[in-house]
Amino acid sequence: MELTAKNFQSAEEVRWCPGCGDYSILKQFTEVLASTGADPDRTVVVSGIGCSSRLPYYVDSYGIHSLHGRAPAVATGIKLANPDLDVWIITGDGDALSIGGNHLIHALRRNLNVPILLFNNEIYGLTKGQFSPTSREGQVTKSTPRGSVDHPLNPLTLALGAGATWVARSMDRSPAHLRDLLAQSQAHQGSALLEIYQNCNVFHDGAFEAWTDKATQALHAVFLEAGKPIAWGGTEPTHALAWNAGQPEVRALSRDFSLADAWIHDPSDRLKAFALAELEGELRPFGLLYAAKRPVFAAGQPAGTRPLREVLHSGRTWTVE
Amino acid sequence: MELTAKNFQSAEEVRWCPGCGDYSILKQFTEVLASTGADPDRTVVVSGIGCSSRLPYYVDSYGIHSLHGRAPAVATGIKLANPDLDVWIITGDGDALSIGGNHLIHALRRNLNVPILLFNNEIYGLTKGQFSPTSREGQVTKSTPRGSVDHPLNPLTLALGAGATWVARSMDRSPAHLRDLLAQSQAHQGSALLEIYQNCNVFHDGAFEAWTDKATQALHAVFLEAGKPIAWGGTEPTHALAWNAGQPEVRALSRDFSLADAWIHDPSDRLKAFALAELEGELRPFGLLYAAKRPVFAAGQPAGTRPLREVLHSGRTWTVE
Amino acid sequence: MERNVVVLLAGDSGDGIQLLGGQIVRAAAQSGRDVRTLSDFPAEIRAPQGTVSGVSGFQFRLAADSIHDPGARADCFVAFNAAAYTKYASQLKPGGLLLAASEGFDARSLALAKLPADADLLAEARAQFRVLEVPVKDLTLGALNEVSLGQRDKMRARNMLVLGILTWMYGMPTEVVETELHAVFRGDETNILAYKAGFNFAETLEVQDYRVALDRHDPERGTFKTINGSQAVALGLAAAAHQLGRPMLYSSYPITPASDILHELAKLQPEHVTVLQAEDEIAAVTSALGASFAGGLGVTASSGPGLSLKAEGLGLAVMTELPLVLIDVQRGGPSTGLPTKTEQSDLSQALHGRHGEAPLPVLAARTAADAFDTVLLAAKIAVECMTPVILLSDAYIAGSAQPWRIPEIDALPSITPPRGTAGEEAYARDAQGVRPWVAPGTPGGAHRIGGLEGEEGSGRISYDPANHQAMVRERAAKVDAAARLYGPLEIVQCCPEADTLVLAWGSTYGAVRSDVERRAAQGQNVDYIHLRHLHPLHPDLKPMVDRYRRVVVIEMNEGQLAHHLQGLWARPVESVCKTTGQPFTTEELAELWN
Amino acid sequence: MERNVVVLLAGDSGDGIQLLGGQIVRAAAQSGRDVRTLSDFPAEIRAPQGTVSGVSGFQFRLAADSIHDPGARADCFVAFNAAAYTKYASQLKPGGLLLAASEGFDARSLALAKLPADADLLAEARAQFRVLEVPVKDLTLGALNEVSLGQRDKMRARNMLVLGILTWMYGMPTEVVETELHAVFRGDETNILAYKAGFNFAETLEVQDYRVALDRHDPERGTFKTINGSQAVALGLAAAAHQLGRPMLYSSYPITPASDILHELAKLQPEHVTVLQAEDEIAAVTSALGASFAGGLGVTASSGPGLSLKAEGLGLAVMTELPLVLIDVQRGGPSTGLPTKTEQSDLSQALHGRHGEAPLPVLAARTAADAFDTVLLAAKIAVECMTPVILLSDAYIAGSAQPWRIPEIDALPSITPPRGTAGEEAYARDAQGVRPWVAPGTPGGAHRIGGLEGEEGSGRISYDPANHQAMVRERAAKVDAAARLYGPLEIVQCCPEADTLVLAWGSTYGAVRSDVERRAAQGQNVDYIHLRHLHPLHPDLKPMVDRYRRVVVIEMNEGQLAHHLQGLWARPVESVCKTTGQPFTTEELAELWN
Ligand SMILES: Cc1ncc(C[n+]2csc(CCOP(=O)(O)OP(=O)(O)O)c2C)c(N)n1
Ligand SMILES: Cc1ncc(C[n+]2csc(CCOP(=O)(O)OP(=O)(O)O)c2C)c(N)n1
Ligand code: SF4
Ligand code: SF4
Ligand SMILES: [Mg+2]
Ligand SMILES: [Mg+2]
Repeated sequence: MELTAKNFQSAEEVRWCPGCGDYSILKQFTEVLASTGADPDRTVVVSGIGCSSRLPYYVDSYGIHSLHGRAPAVATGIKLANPDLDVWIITGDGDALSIGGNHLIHALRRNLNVPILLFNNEIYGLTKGQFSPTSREGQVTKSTPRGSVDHPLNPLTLALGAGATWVARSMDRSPAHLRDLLAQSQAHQGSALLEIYQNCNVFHDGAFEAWTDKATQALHAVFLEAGKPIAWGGTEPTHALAWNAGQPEVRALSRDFSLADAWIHDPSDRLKAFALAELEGELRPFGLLYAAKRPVFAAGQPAGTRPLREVLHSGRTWTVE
Repeated sequence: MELTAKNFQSAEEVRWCPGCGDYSILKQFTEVLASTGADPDRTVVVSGIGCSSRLPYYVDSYGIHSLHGRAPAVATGIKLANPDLDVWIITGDGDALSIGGNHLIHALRRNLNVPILLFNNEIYGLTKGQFSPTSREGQVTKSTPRGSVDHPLNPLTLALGAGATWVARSMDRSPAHLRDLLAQSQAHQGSALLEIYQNCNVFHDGAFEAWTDKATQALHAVFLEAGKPIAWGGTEPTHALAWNAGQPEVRALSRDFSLADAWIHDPSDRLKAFALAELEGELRPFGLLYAAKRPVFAAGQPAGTRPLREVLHSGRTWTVE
Repeated sequence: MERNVVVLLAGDSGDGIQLLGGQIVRAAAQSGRDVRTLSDFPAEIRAPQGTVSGVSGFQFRLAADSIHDPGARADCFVAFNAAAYTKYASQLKPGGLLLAASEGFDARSLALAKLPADADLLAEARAQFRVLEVPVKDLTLGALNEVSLGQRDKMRARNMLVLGILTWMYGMPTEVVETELHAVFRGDETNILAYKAGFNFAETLEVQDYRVALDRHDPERGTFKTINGSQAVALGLAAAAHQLGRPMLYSSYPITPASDILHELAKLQPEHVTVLQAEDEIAAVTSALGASFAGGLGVTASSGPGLSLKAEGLGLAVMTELPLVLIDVQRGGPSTGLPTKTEQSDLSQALHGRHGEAPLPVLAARTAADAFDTVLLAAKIAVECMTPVILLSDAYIAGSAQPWRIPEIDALPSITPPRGTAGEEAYARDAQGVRPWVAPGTPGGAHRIGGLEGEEGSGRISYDPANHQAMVRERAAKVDAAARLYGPLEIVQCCPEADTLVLAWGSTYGAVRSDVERRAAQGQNVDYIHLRHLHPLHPDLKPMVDRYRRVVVIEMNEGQLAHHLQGLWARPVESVCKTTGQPFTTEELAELWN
Repeated sequence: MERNVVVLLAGDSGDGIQLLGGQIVRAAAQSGRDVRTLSDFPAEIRAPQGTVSGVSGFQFRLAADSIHDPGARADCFVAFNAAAYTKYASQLKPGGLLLAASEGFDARSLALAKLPADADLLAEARAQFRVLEVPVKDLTLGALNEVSLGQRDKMRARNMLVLGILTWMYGMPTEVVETELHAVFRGDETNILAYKAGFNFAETLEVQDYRVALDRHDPERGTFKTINGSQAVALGLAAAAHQLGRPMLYSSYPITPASDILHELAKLQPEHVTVLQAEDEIAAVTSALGASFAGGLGVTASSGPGLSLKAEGLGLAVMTELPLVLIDVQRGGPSTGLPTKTEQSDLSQALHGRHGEAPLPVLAARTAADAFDTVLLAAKIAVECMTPVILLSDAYIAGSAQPWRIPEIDALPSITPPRGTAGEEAYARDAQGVRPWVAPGTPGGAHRIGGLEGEEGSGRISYDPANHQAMVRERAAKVDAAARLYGPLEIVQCCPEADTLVLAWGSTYGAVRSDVERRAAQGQNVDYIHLRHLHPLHPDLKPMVDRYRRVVVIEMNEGQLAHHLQGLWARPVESVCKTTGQPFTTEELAELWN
């Protein structure tokens, strides 16, 4: 029997604020579970704590809403005990990057075979609006009434720096794009870090409007496609990136500089992926920045095989008869 | 009175294993304290736990041997309470990158004004020889009798990914180089991550021989100098790096490719620094990979100034007479 | 004449219930009534409008005399909508007054509250309560006829209309309220118009029968404000920093319900105080300790899970003998538990939750206002005894507002750091067992400290067995000696012939006190001591306790203090406890023991 | 004839002292003597050669009858060098035999040990002890004359020369030792030559006077090996995984002295067992819990600081009601403390160190061999009661080797997971209060768990007060019911007319048992129960305890169990304790109470 997104919706009442970007992510997530033929009996959604981390309750599969920041560690244990399970990690910018930063980088470097969906709303939602590691300098929040002084972490450069094998970005407001990346993250063999821009309409509304709003998206959002020039500006692109002496350069498309001259996106190029991830200004890339093959973790840690008798009798023994 | 390195040596008996690389680092450290005119009354050496983290005991200044992995957090508190102190962090590959990874990346992104000396010996020394996050795939240790399966973390790319403003590498066996980098790390305004290759002659002897041994150093160690071509091979360099379409390329120096064609090291170029940091094979860079200016953390977090009376009476009050 | 009245306000979280409650508290306090409150928020950030899970509640008790708790069941219940009624109807006393906003019971509201379309809640209500339907919406819109605002915006003033009605009903001085409203809303008349309309509605027309005139008690003199427990802690810390006259680092990681202290301090910006939102709780406690090493006072706060994470950091503070204040705003546990509910179940962990022999002083605040004083005592002990101190508060204290007389700065307790000149051995104890505080920057004071056992006096690493034994006992003795800084043991209630002693601690104070007073009034001979000092106990406590045949220990957990006291005293105590996430009510206590 | 003898071996950490000790243990055990040991390593990884801080010590007690402790002061002390002598001379009984390696007392050795060049240690020694100087170096080099090795390499066989002397002195069968040596060193004759030279030296020449012939006791039958506590835990876990027949994840972060369990398991590779060196202790416990959620058994181990860091993870295990075994190998605390020393000071934290009401079973192993059984019991309780379990061991147990009879697999206890079919409510308890274990992968079993309070039965999030109260009590009752899996209460020593009961737990077993037996032999009427079950207590314990006027609780901390028992029983117990980082000796206990 084919399952539909409905089959993956649990009976639990969804309790995010009306208008929260999490709704769309949940919807795309259940649709991708359905469309990729996920088996609810073998699907495990692991989260930490946060608004985002409530997601497992709303998905009719196995789920564990664990501890703040610890989802990657919990998922590691699950995968080691049963590598056949399809495990997903759901986390937030606070959960993954503040308290959970250490587990995140270790999951990435080990290449634990799990997609990691990082809902980035640049704020702590559940605890009612303190700044998070991705909050902007100067952002006014409950804990920074005079504006944050912390320099934000960039989840994508951090992931690349930690040795991640799959790094991408999408957003709550582009359902098709998000579904595509979710499916890709699942297909990747290894840790797949997918940052999802998610609007917290209560504590940091409109944070990502420049990239998510139809009106401005064409100007600021660069949708990456492997093998295609990195260009934007509408259905007919107006601008493109050039790879100029090892630095990205924004160029208006013109007779002097056509799409053929533009930087062709190659997700296997780690250094260029880092360059793209570093675009932190108005211009931001979406889609798959980087993907590489590396052995996955669980496979390298097989359970032992020595029979108990042999183990008990290992080493120097003697027998009294 | 001019202080000498001797003045910075405490009376505590040094208890590292004979032959340990830590001895040289300690020596260069006290010499740099002396040569840079450090004030022992205002110098604070903060460490976590590990062989490396024993260093504060041996330095006659203020020091705190704190908790495993937590030195960056302790140092943050010290700097916030008294920004005038010269605080150093001493840490190991386990201390900084395993249990302490989260505090490290947050210190770096905040640009806490502190040099961070990471003694990398690719092993847990103090706990007698388990693998660490920088141990190599296949490395046989007490906890990996069949060889480690974890993919190592690269401290330099991690630091760059976390937004570090100063990233460098040196080694125990090149005293002059190490002293130079120590002095530079101290001079930097912000977090200065200095990775120091340190030989643990008991549990992972010879790990860095390729780069530290006179015989092989010229072949494998690339000493970076700002504004100079990136070249190596002996007093007369035989090889250099080219920056070829945005990728580093090793070239033999020849008539076709002279030093003038080589990649000129520019520590302000973040992307190229990442490219250098990614050299994880036989060829490894030493020296300052990256340096940038960004406001330091403590300065952005001043103590409040509102007098107590005003604070107590803030908000809506009423008076009964 | 009535001596007190309990009122419950409830509506959607968007209805401004808490604001309304806040205004009433200030008006009541300024008019010489005592008042205690209890808030109940939805666990969700923004639950869907009109649903039961989105209901916000605010209970207050107004009284002619001084009172200690917000009361149990309500005399009057103002229900803004059907969901609020559904959630709280059982809290209204039989025969009590239900003041229902008509529009909140229409078909749409029933649907939002997931009730059948034909449910006639008010008809049902009439069977048990006196019901007064007030067309709050119509009255509000009518009052704001002239105002050029959309209907949606006008409706935001509904709560002020209700404020008007209540002000009149409980005979509070309208001048006071109006002055308040002018101050709060500055030029904006909308709310004041609605308020007046409510007041006039009540006076001229409908609610004459429901008026409850409360006597005024003779008000204490001074300058007042309302504070909740979070604000009290923030102010207490500001005062401690001032008294110490050194840097204070408040370092914490957000968690409900402790975060409000962080917000308050970030907002207040008191002198000497630096605020750090750390990357996690471990960084919070260890950075606070770093500040203490550097000669300031490190302070951190958290709730349940955060307390667990700080165990190792606290142990280092014990070993390095540095001052540190940790405030644990307890919530329902274990694990993530019931994050918005109250409980006293972290006591055992506060006493014992560190590896090795790591005793430290543990204090508990009883009310918001008391939290101010207790924080000051905690800081004093931390600094003067060079030790980490845990201060236990809870979600109930954190969230309940009460009027508070702002103290004179001259009257605040002193905080005197121990000697800190150079040349002293790092751990040379003074007569009270306190080591010096030689902060980096002190000329000639260079020394090293850490988590390894230190040699007596010098602090240098030592694995010597006799030294370890001595240091373990000296650290414990130093903590025991903190009791010298306690004030006299306060006996809350005292009957000459009592053979029963009630012991309680923390936020149960109001309810237990009311219960004990009721018992005393009814002739039951019980004495009552409310513990502020959980470790070390007050030196006068044990001799007192020995005089009673029966000791009853009341707390919101499964008997943690009772277990601890038996452990110390090896004598039986009776444990009266519950672990429901809800504070005790006096009614409940009346039934729980005899 | 002597019934037992205590021997202390000490030399530089490079001298192979521990290896020598290990050989003697195996030889003794195979020749029908009982033997108990105590190792003492330097805290440094490699302390400078010849220094006092670099001394490595190994004490053993050989006995004709079965014994329980390694003895207090030594009858014979083999000192390999001046530093060793300096460190341990006071451990040798007055009049005892000092066997001194001549070359270890030369000028160079004195200098390395920071002693004056003119110190004549052996002359001083003669005043108190019988001294036998043995030219160990010369004898070794002489024996290896024919071997083509450098002097340095030859000198590594010094310890085997001493083995030869001791083998002869204590009348152990040389065939057994030689077989051992052949097996250990394979073809390499060097060590065997040195051994034989030592044996011959002793037999033919010098040490006739010092021979102590020990009776043999009737040896137990079976296959044996020597194990220390770390090995015993590893083997116990292997056995538990086998009995459960499901995956086990052993996830831990290195820390002394717990790491040796990690090393053992990584080396042994038992079936079903996956070993993970996690990035920190929090990851260790939470990944173990993840494995348990996935239907395996999560196991983690640590020492002091790591236990503190695991508090939050344990709380989640309590709340999610998943099985988990945490082994805490206690060491000297608080904080980093005395990492290589032993202590029992984590008990209170094991009992209480989690926020909220979070009870869980706590067990303690008494010896290395006992650790094997206790680990199996811990795993059984964790799985059959669906609860985290803490097993307390300590540095002393971890490091002391003893002969152990390898059990038959058929005789191991069963471990039966609770029902786990789909369609059950996630928290529907069975008659014992145990929830089902429906692991991901079970068809139709999808459900969500987490750290928030769950509704009874369904496990869905619930903030309902009555539900919370019920769940708190049900979780506690489930833990209390774990006692059904205990064996009978074992009374170690029993005098018909005793009015004093001794209670102890953990690694004090050997010393306390010897002390109690000595008292009984001297006519003091004391009974003795050694507790394996610290929470819940054995159901038969309290009725037993009620029969005694006097209860003496012995432990290596400041009285943590005593406090807990008083807390539970509200009756006085006497606390006999010390916190020195050193195990009790029988001599010490004799003086500590009466
Ligand atoms: C150990 C611990 N510390 C703190 C908290 C409180 N807490 C819960 S969620 C959260 C931050 C959530 O932020 P984020 O991960 O960005 O999720 P969001 O709510 O924004 O989706 C915090 C601080 C907790 N539950 N546990
Ligand atoms: C919380 C905690 N966990 C574990 C340990 C044990 N421990 C001490 S040092 C160390 C690792 C040291 O490795 P590294 O930082 O590389 O330092 P090195 O000894 O190699 O210089 C560990 C695991 C500890 N002291 N505290
Ligand atoms: S607080 Fe923000 S992130 Fe959380 S549910 Fe509401 S809108 Fe969404
Ligand atoms: S164990 Fe290694 S790192 Fe530690 S002191 Fe010895 S040689 Fe140095
Ligand atoms: Mg967020
Ligand atoms: Mg290391």
